[in-house]
Amino acid sequence: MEIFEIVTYFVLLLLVSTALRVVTTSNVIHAAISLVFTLALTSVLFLLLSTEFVALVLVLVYIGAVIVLFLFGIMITRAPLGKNAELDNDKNKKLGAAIAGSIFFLFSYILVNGFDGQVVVTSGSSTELLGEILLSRFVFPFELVSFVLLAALIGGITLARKDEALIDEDQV
Amino acid sequence: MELLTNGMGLSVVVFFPLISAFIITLIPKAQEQLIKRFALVSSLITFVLSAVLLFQFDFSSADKLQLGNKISWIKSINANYEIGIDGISLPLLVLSTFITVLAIIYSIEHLPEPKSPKGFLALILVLETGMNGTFVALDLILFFVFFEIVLLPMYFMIGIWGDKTVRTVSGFKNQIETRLYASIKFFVFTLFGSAFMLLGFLGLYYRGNKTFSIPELIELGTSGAFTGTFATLVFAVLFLGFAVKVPMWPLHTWLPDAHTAAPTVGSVLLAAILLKLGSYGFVRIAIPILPDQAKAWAPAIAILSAIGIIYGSLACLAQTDLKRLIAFSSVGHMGFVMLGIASLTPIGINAAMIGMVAHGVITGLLFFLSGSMAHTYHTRDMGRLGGNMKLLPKTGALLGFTAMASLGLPGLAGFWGEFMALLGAYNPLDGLNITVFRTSMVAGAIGTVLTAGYLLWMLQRVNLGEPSDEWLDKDLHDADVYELSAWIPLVVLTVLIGVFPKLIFGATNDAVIAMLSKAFGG
Amino acid sequence: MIVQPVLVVAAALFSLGIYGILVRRNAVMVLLSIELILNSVNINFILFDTMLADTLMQGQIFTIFIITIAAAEVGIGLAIVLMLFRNRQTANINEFDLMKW
Amino acid sequence: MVNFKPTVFAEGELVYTDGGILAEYAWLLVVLPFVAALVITFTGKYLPLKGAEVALTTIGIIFLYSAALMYLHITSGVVNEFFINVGSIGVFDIEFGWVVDGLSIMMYFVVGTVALLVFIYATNYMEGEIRYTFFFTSLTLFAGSMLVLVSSPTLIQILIGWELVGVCSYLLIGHYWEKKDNSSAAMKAFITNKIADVGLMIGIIILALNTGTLRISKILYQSTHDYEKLSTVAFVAAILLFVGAMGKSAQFPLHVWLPDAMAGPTPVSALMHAATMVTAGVYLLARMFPFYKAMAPDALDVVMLFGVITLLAAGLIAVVQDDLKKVLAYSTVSQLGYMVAAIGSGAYTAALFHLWTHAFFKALLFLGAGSVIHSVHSNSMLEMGGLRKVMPKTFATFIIGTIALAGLPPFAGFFSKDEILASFNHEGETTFFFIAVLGAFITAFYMTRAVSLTFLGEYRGHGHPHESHNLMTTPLLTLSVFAIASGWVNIPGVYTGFTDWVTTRKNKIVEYHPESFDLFALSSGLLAGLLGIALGYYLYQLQGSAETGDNKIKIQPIWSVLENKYYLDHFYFKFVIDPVKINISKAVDKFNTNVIDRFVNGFGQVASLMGSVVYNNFDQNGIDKLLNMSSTGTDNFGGKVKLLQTGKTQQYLMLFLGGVVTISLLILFIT
Repeated sequence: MEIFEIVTYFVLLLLVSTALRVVTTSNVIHAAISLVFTLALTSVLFLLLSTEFVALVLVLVYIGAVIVLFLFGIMITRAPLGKNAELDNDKNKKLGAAIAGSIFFLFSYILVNGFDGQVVVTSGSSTELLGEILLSRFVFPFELVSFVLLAALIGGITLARKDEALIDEDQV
Repeated sequence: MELLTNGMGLSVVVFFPLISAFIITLIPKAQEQLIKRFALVSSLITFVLSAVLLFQFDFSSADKLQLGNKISWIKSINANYEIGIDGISLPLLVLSTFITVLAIIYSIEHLPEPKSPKGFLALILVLETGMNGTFVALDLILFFVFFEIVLLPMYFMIGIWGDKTVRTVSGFKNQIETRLYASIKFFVFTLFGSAFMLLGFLGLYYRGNKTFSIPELIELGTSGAFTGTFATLVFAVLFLGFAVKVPMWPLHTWLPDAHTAAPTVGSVLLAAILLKLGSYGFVRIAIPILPDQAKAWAPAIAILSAIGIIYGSLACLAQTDLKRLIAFSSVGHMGFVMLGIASLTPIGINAAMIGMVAHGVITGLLFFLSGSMAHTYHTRDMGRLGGNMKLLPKTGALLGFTAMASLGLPGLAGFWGEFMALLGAYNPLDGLNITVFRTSMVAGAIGTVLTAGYLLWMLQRVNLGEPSDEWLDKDLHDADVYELSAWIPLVVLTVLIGVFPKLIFGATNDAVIAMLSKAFGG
Repeated sequence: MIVQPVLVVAAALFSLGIYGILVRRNAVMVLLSIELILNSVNINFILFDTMLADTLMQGQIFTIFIITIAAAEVGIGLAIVLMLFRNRQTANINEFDLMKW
Repeated sequence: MVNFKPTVFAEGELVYTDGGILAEYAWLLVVLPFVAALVITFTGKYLPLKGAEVALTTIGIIFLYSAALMYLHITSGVVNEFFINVGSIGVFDIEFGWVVDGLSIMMYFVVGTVALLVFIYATNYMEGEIRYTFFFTSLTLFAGSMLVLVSSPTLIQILIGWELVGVCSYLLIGHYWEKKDNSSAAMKAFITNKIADVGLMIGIIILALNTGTLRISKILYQSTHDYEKLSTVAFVAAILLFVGAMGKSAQFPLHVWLPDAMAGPTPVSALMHAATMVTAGVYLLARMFPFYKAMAPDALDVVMLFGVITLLAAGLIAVVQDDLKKVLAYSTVSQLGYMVAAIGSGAYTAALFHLWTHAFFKALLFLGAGSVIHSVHSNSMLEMGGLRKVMPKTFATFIIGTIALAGLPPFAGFFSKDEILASFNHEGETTFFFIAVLGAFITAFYMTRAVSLTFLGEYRGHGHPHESHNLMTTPLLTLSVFAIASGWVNIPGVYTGFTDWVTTRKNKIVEYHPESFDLFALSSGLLAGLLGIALGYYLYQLQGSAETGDNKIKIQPIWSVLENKYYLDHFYFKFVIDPVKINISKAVDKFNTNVIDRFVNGFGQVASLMGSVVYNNFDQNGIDKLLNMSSTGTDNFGGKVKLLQTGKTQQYLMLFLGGVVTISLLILFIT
């Protein structure tokens, strides 16, 4: 067993445990922080698979932007910081766990059976190629996505914006 | 001009009203003025276009189908979008677009209750599509479609905007609202006829080389493709379908009810154009395709027409309801038309053609007037009316004029139809029973006296005399500018056709002669 | 490198996301769980891309798009949550039951 | 320069001219009145004389034009006809046009002259009356329609003019339509004429179809050249045409409308009885005379029979009338009987000559009667009397008219009546001759009676009569000149210009022309006239007074029969009009609603009954029950299922995923 593989398994283990923490912790902030770790570990995994560009994007977009958004969201919605027993819906817990477990079982079963003995051979950096493809073959979806983002931006602003009158009332 | 002659022009004349009706439905209900203006403009455009076609039409070959086209429509049954006009359909087509314009002009200020210009005007335009389409269709299926399209708007017009009074109907225990009874009777009666007609069309289709094309079927029919019991049956069902629409005695009873109940514009269009669909069907389809059968049935048609003339006139004498009287007069006048058709001679059928146009113009005007009067007086009971000349001088004068035209005064349009029909009936096609036709002719001539009788009596009861006290303190409005502008053109047309019948004969004569010589040889 | 463990981890991430969606009361937490699901999908895409050595690198490109869309989704989602919160003074999705019969 | 000089033609034995430009523009005669009527209708109310000036101008032009034509005709004999095709139908050409020949020019002149004088008269007579403008519109139309009729070169135009005249008479007779009697009289006139028109119409149809043309001159040509197709139907056609003529020219038994037509204003009566309308029938017979003579001599006998019956029957009724206008009306009917009988006897010129003179003196009499009525405000002669003192001009002219009508020389009526009697005598119709003489006697008698009751004796009325305005007396004076002198244009042996005028036609007229006076006819006619006058004068002046005169001749039951006009109106109303108008039409209407409609409704009922059977038994208890059950089931089930609808998204998702997982597991491990 090479060091590379040990690192990989370690990363995977950490990945699962941080993810588990995301959905089980009763502290909102902890959940968010755990997600940061999950993503960071995913990014590491991507690096291990030698897709450094995507890994970087993940870090930049997710950790840099999305998580910040989440934290803002958490704060604005005045979620109780610190431990909160009411964060989970206890009635759903068992059934949810069962379903989630079944899905996990289902997926793992199929995937493990389907990819028995397959290996990945990493082939070094491919960022340059990726850039070329992205801006040639996939340039149209790329542009399209930028519009989606713009729309989301405008939509988000519109939705979240407070009415002027309401602001005044709040201040009073 | 190329566009006009290759069928496009005709198609536009037919479908432009339909498109306009559709656009009207898109205009918000609140914008009544816009709706009215739009409907008027689109009907005017249609009319102008039909007038343009009139100039495009080559009168020197009026016996040929012109300005038409043939496009494959429903391939699986070999039904084509085949259209075209000749001298027979041209006057009726122009009449149809013309009357529609007038109907819309009248409707601008005189909508029947419940006022809803959107629906009403859209229905008129849909109706126009049906009418124009029937006159240009040269394919049996197309013809049938247009023939039936006409029913629906008229049904709604009578059913929604019709007379709301409640009346008893013989044979029924409960009292019924007039408009409901009339609209259902109209719809079911005509549908009954046209259902049989469709059967006839299908019969022709299967016997006649699987074609619905009228010109092709005429070729087949005149070369003797349809004979025997089959042909008799087909003619019988075609007769049923067209005779209901004309209407011929004894299939006429939907007419008085429908006319009485219909709103003014509805009865105008009904009288002016819809009735012509039936008689047009005889001339365009039944006779040329099945000439031998037509010959066999002609005496029966003549007798029924003669009965219709006398019967309609006598029934008129018994009426106390103004609109009902005029409705029954239609039975009589269409009797003359059918008598002319039954003679199967150029004279008779030309008489029928001019009779159709004249009846459309004159009876249309009569219904305009009586409808307007019913609206002003809130009654159609002639016992209560009287002294109309004093109360509404303009309407009264026009009513007098129109009644004179209707009773067949020479020099006005109505005369030619009556006189020429009698002329045709005196000497019918060779081989027809002369006694029957001459008897019918005498009956028709007596009918003209009765016609004069009931119309003059109507004038005496409605127009003349001193007005009764109940009207004296009422504020009655004489014809306004909208009404006059809808009526005066009809008056002018009545005089023009009366003085110069070539307006109609010029178009029809060649076509009728060609049709008959093809059907009966020589 | 054997692919099976990675795939299992991705499946686990997915299931955990589902669990989070089903169990969490706070709407923000639900959105958080959705990110987990997206992430598991990303892992799969990258893995298969590398494994198949796709010349067009469609796996990576898809991942990039997913990340972008996810960012958009989060933006909108949070905005919606914010609106809801503003109107109802809570982010508890159990209380958003307007569609009840 | 316009060339008025006509070209001379010779066709067979006839030599005539084409009339030149005057004939070419003769259509103006027909068209002008209609234009004028339009102008009056739309501008009349705003004109200073309320439209009368337009009417007068028009009729003045027509008079001048007809006079010019007359002059041209007298000097050089005009025969021409013009056609305008207004449409072809089958092989038939429908043509309008105008004919300029002796007969029509004579009629133009009569219509023009009488109409002009009547119009002048009417401007004053109708002053202040209701619908003054409309009156002149209709009067102009009336004259115009008559011109359409007499100018007609085709049968179809004759029919058109024929009915237009009828309509105009309807408008004029019913002028005071506020009263029901008047509108009824108008209706009666129209319908009676319409009945007769049926005859004319069918007659025209028969002629047209058997000759293949509507042109009169062609038909006449064919009939004088033994056209075979025509000979078989000639009698029927001739009789039918005569039926039409009977209606317009008020021959027994279709004369009933004419006396009732007195409901109209007096100028109308004058115009109608003198120049227009009633002369139409005679004109038609005259126009078709060659046809009658050549193809249907038997029909001529029928014509004569009816003419003679009419002249006697109407004359007798005139004796018992108290209404001045009705006396004149029946007198007209009687005189028309003379004309028709004359045609029937084959005396074409005599009939037209009588038409010519009668037009003038009857117009004179009517206008005189109108003058009297205008001043007395009553039609009844019982309320008149002694008017000779207050109305000298009217009296003088009325006397002239009376003498002309009674047939004393040298007044107009003498010559024309004498010519008729002479032709009866010549044809050997002895019975009819004597009846005609008797008619002359009766005519003289009732006219004397009328004059006595009106002008002689003492005034019996209540108002203050006065002489009429100059506008009314001037036409009277003018007409008296005609009433005296119009007979001098055809004095046998002296000057027979009239014969030449009216026989100058495209088709040759074959008839008897008296070369000199028939002394037997002349003396018996003159004697009858003198006797009539003498008897009248004796009964109403010498023996008694105007008041008591009637009692002497009241012989029952003849008097009652005459007063009730032979019960003809009763008969028509009881056996024809009322049954049709009330019983038959009601029966038809009942038949319509109770039989046909019931049948139709019965269909509807049967359909609805079947429908209800199907509906109640099969549909409601069968299919519908099933359907209803399924719907209640659904309802119950839904009521339970809806509880799942908690609105909680997580729960939905849970259920959804649970389902997905279950199904996936099942697929994975069971299949």
